[in-house]
Amino acid sequence: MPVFSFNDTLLLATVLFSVGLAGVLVRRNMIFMLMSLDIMLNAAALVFVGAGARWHDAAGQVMFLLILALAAVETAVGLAIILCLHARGRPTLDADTGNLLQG
Amino acid sequence: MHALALLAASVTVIGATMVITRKVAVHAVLYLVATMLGLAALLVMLGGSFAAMLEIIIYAGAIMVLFVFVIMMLNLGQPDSAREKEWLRPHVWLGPGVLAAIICAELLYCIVPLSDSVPSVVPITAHDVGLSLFGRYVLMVELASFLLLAGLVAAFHIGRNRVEDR
Amino acid sequence: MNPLPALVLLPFIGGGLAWLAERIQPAPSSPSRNASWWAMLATLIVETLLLAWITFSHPTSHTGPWLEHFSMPWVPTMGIAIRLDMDGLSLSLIWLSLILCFLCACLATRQATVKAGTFHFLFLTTLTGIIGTFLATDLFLFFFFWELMLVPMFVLIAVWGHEDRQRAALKFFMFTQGSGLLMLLSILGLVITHDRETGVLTFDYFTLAQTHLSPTLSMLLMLGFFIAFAVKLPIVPAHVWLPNAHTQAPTAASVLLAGILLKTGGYGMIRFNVMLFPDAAMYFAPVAMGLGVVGVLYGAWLSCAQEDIKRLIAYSSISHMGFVVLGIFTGSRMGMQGAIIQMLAHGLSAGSLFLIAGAIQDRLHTRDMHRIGGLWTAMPRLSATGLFFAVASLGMPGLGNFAGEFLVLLATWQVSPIIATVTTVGLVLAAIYALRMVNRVFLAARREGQPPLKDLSVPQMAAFACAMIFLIVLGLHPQPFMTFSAPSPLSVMTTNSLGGHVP
Amino acid sequence: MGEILLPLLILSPLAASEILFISAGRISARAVGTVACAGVGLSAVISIVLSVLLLSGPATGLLQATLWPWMHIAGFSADIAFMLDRISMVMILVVTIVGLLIHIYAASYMRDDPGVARFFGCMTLFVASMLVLVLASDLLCLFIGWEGVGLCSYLLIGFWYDNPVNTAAARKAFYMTRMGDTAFLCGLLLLATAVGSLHIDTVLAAVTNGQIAPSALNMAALFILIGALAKSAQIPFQTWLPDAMAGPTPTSALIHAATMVTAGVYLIARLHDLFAQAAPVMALTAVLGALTILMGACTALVQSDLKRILAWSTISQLGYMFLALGCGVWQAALFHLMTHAFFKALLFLTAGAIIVRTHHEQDIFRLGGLRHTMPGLTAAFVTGASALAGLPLVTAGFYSKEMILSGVWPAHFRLTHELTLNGHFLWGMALLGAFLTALYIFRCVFIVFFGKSGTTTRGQTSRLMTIPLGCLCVLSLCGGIIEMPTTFPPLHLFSALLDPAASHSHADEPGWLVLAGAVVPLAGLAVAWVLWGRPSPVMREMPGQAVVIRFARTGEGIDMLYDRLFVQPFRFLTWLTRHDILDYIITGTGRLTRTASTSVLRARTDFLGTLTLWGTSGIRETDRLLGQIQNGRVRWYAAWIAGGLSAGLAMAMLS
Repeated sequence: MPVFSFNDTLLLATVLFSVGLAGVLVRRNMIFMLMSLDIMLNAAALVFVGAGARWHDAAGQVMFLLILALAAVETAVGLAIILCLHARGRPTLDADTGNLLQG
Repeated sequence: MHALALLAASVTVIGATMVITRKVAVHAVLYLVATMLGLAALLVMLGGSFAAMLEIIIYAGAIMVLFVFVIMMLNLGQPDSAREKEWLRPHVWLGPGVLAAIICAELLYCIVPLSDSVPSVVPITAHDVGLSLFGRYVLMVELASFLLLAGLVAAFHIGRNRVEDR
Repeated sequence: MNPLPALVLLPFIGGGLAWLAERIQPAPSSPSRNASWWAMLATLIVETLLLAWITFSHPTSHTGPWLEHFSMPWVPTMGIAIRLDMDGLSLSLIWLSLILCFLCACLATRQATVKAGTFHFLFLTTLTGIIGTFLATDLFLFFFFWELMLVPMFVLIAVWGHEDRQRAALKFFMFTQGSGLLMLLSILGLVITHDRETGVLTFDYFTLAQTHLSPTLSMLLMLGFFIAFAVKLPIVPAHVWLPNAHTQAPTAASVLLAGILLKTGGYGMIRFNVMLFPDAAMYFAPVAMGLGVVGVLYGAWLSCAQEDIKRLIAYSSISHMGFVVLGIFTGSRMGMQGAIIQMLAHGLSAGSLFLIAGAIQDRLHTRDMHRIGGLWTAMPRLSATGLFFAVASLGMPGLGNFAGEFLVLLATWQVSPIIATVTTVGLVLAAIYALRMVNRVFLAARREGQPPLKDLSVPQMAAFACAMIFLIVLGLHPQPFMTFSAPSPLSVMTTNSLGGHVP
Repeated sequence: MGEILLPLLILSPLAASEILFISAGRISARAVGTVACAGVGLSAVISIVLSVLLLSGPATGLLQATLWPWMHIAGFSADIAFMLDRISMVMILVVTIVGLLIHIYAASYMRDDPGVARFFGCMTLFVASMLVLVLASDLLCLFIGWEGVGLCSYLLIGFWYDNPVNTAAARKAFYMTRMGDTAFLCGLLLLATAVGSLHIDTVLAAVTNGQIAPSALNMAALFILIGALAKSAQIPFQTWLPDAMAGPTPTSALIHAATMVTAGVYLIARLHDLFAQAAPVMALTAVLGALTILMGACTALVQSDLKRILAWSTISQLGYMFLALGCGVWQAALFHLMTHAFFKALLFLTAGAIIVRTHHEQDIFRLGGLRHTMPGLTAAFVTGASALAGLPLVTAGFYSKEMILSGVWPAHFRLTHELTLNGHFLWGMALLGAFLTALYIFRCVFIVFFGKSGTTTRGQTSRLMTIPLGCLCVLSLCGGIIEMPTTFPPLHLFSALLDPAASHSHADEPGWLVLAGAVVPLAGLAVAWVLWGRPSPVMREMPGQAVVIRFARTGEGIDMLYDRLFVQPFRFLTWLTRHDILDYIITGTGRLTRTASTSVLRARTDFLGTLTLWGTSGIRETDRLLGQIQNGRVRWYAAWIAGGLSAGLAMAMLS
């Protein structure tokens, strides 16, 4: 019996994904949103590696690698935006104030 | 399911929930690092040792450190955590919580029929990953490099504006 | 060089010359030295010589089915060829057109002083269209000339007409054009059925005549043709455009319209209705004869109460054309020949009446019979000619109209005596409107305050005289015309088309 | 020989008329007169030569001349062909000789009229078409003459076209005769379809050998009878002749007395074989003839216009001829036709002379006592009147009327199996007619010539006018002796002349018939003398008060009846429909569709207006709602994305 079956991986990834989602929806502070976003990304990465293991294909890990790159870039840009907002006199980092694109 | 696997899984899940519930940003970041380490352990168990190592080095090492730097730069003090408390009223959790629960239930409902008898997990070594990385997915690597370059430029550009305004 | 295409194209080229002549020598001092008029006259003379050569190069005694033939591929892929065939019927109708054109040239076109060049050009283009219609035996070419005939006439009426010309010209154009399209549908229907049946895509009249059509389809196609010709040869419900077009058209145009354009309808009915769909035509005959009788009576009835001379003559020509329809659809050769004689005679008499009405209008600037009053004392020659042609139009035996009408009545009597007796009532009405006009315009007390009037000059009188002689000869000695202008039976045509044609 | 003379006979008046028409304005009145008289004179000479030629030949001989084929098509053939036999010989003699005399008379009568060339052109054309009518051996060719004569009568009646009354009378004459002609044409059509050709002898041969069905025969005879009745102004069509007096007097003399009106009689006489087979039509002819005699005589009795009296008397004399034709004695009809032509032409010409000399006064009551100023004319008029009345032994009228009366007596008709019409009844009516004729003509004589003198007269009748009158007097006096009634010395030249084959079987006829025929005119003369002739006449003044007389004067009101019954409604209806109804309908529909389309357009726009109103408000509403969703908060967007994800998964789960 393998150590950690594919079924469990999926189960864990779903839980992680929902937790990350909840975090994004609840928290109004941008930093916390970014962190929750990273959790969701990791959940997805987990599934990829699980699938790669399940079907003996290196592609899973290749995809994991790309998700890493993506996460890195996303965090970098996100933080840059946060810093810029903070500098512009938005101390509260409230996601709801930035609503100039209102329809 | 092996005890070690259970342990790692539980560490990951508890870490994740703590991240989204903490009021102080630094605590949240540290919990996030813990979840990632748990995750790395899980990856090793899944046979993706190369992936685990990457997770630890890049994700936990580099990205989380970036987070810490930024949080320190923002100098979030007491009033921020008080505000966070005010924002996290219990009723706030209700809407997104329900939505997340629904999605989790639906996903679970969909996933159960998918997984079937699991053959033995043969670990996929870095050698295989390297071959496929630069075999079939050589183009993806190039694209990834473009992505990184774009991100670099964007970050630099946003950062630079801050100086002029002074 | 085969004379037929020359016959068709000559008027067109002549028209161009006339137009050029007008350009070169614009405002002539007096109409007689009008260069474009001389150009037109020259074209007409050359055309007549050509026609005479064709007529006398074939001994008229034998009624050879097809005197002349000319065929040149035009759109080979569609099977459209410029096929021109001349038989007795088309030859006699072309002679009629030329005689009327000469009459017009001598008597009517002199007054068209403004832009005379274009006037003559349009006049001769209409003539081309007419001659083309009489000769074309390729259905596409026939439709082409059918429409070609229409446009210059529309312009003639619209530009040189009288007070309400735009509306009349438009009405004329709409009626004839609309019905022409129906004919186009029938032509295409015929061609397609033929193509589907024999695999040969051709518009040639002779081969198309052999397609085996189901009765309903042949009736439908025949109706398409019939409606187009019914509008042109005004049959009562579709005659509405004629009186307006005539009253507003300039003299030359209305002579052309009454003299020849109505005959193209009759010619088409003989050639493309009765001979192309013989069984459908016979099946449709009672309805057509009914329409004919209605036309005779309705036209005569209305012309009894008209105050405008041209409108009166227009309605009378509707009545005469009713006889033509009657004759064509009796089915017997006698009826057909009666219809042809009637067409020739009506062309001459109605054309001349219109010329006289035009002459009166040029002198008195009115067409209203009340304001004209008696002209005999002032213009005895004009009035005498008018009297002669009015008497001819009421069907005086010994003149052309009576010969045609008698044959038509005889043929109708053999079909059904009741229709014939009802039609003779039309003769009485004809007498009423003709003499009413004579006693209102010619033989009446001279109206005081009438300007001094100039009577017809000798050359004009000569022109009218030869028209009179033609009518008398047609009335007293129609035999040569009858044998000569019998439409060639279809069966004979097809043998010819297969075995190569008489050179 | 006949081949050339026959066409020449017709050609000479035709040529004369062409010359006159062409040289209308240029030659003098005298030259016009001479050309016309020359033309007709030449034809008179030719006709005499031809008659001599014909009489010298075999009894049933005839001269044929086929000029050219007119119409030869399958099933019908007609050609311009002329023939001269004994019947047409009589007719051409009458036409040409009487015509010549009238032309000579007219040469001086019309000399000072501006349109004299047109007048003589029409007159010579008339003579030519009459000759065509008489000589035609093909019924279609006869029809040419028939209509030609109608046209010339129209032109001549409406000669003085300045007065609209004349032209109206001319048109009326032409319309009435034209109706008869169309009926005649229908008869021709029927015969042509039945027989295939209209040659008179082929038609008669077909009739005798029974090729035509009896019903068709009766119908054809009826059509031809209607044509003849219209042309000869008999009962149903008589109203046009009195109005035709509007034309110049020579016209009335030639056309409305001698030749045209007798064309119908000639036609029926020519086709007597056909009519013999159609018994009902013969009976109809006889009855109509008799009725016309009486009606004409009564109306003439009360007329006050000299020429109208003569017109009505012509109608009644024609009634005699039709009566004779109806009873089958067509020879008597032709004989009466000839004598009637002579004395009626004489009466008309003298009346013309009188009118000219009395400043165009035509009312007999104003004319009185002319015997002193115009003895010659009085003598001529009296001879004419006595010939018309048929005074015994002396005048030609007596012999011809006697022949008719003796012919009518034995006739009897089997109309239906039990109703037979006996000749005696018709004979009685004819006798009464003779009495009335004598009465009205001598009334006219006594009022005009005897009694106190009325108007002043001027001038002297020129010699050119008196010569024709003299000849006509001679002819009307001794024209009749060539045919004696039976009881007199058996001298039957005329009937022998016509068709020697017909044997006369009048032997059983009672002797007193001829006596009655002689006594009746004398009685009429006596009554007329009593009423109007005596110095203190009984009815000298205008007897017009009585309603009956006024009613009778207008020709039994038939003219008014026709006018109100046919002419007024016709004129009103044509006026009503002068604008083409169909034109209105079609252009109307055009206008209708235009208005309909505009109204539909307007309706549509209104409808659309309300529609858009709702639409816009609805849209604005939804727009506002949607606007709220896009409140710019990122988290709300994320929430919506999650909502969408959950909905998608739900779908996946359920399906």
